Amino acid sequence: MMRFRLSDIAIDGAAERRALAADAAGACVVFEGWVRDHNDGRSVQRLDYQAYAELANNEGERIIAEAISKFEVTDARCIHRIGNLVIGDIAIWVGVAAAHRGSAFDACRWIVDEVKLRVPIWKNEHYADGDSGWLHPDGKAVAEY
Amino acid sequence: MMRFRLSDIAIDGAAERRALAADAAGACVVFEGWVRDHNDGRSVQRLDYQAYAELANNEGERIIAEAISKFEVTDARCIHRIGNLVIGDIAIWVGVAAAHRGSAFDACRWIVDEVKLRVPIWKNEHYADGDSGWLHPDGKAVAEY
Amino acid sequence: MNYRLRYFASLADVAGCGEETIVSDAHTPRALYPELATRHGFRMAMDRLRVAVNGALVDWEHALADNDEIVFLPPVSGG
Amino acid sequence: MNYRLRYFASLADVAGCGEETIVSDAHTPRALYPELATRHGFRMAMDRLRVAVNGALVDWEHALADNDEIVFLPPVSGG
Repeated sequence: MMRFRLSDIAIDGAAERRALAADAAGACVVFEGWVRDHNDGRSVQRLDYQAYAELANNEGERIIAEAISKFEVTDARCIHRIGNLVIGDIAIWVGVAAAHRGSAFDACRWIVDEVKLRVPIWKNEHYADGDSGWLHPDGKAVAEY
Repeated sequence: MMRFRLSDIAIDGAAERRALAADAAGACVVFEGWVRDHNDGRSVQRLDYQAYAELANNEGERIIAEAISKFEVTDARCIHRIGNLVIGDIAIWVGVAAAHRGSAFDACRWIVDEVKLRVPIWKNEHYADGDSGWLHPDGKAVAEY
Repeated sequence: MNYRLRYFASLADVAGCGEETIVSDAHTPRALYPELATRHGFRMAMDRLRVAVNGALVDWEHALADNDEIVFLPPVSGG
Repeated sequence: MNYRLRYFASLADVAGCGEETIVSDAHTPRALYPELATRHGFRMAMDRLRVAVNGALVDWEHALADNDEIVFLPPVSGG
């Protein structure tokens, strides 16, 4: 279906949004995750995303399909960046179209949550102090590997 | 502040989204209301929006300011179309940027709800059967004026 | 007193105009609306309306002044 | 049996490679991971990992076959 994909180039949100258009859709909700200049109190300069592509694509498509069957939506798409990103870049783009806004908001939020939880993609943050590290956010210390 | 405005030409979502960019923002949620081909079981061909502009602008700015003080967001904007629209046109665009996604989703949804409830803008739907009518949705019959 | 009235949506359709200036002895929106309803044949009940004077929402007992711009707002349907 | 291992994120950093082929008598991911942890010095506890074989998530008792591609997945941080 290719409603989920990984991209090693900048995400074109306008093009993705056009792909959701449908005459029966009255609401479109888009989430963009932007690389921000801080995390957990540390100053971030850039980051890298790495993915286990085969499983990420399968799991991503599964999440979109689940969202479409779970919520009253006409279509949904998700693109996740891999590679090197700088402050302000779009890391993840999730768009949902639906007849009504309630289900568009619910489905969009749900997809973002599930992608963050399930899809095998990892973030390596590079800090202003020169330090860097892969994030493995399960409540345990980052360095504990 | 001009974070709310009425537009009599097509809304440029990409430009509006760029205006929200900020290094401290990690999440951006956008809602677009699209003119859809049906409403309440009737086939819609086009519609007009009319606004009481002075009050709409004041009330719209007030809603955005309330959202910014009520939710943890870095910025928010809303543009509402007036004039003649056809199926697929963007009727309303609401964008919110925030450090974290939870408040971006909450604030975006809240702004859409409040604009629909409070801002003096009226929709005139033109149906496939040639009929048309201003919508005054307070649970009473549309024609009862 | 002279009042400038502006009409929107179905009220403009029924009035057949978007604005008019009238002379009235009514001193509040509550007293003024029935006069306009009679004049134009508005059938929309007052409890469905809000009222704005000079671009700001006011309550129905608001004291009107000469040359005020007054708008009776039917339920809105933006978004 | 021969297993193809792929490593991501901190496990790749610690292993010093993104993939390798190994020979092992382990028949399940549960038996295999401690061998790799010893070999590479992985300190990440097994209860923090998920495991995938040939591109699909499996449980820790999954029966491994010769030439399987096996990935131990540290907690993810996409989005």
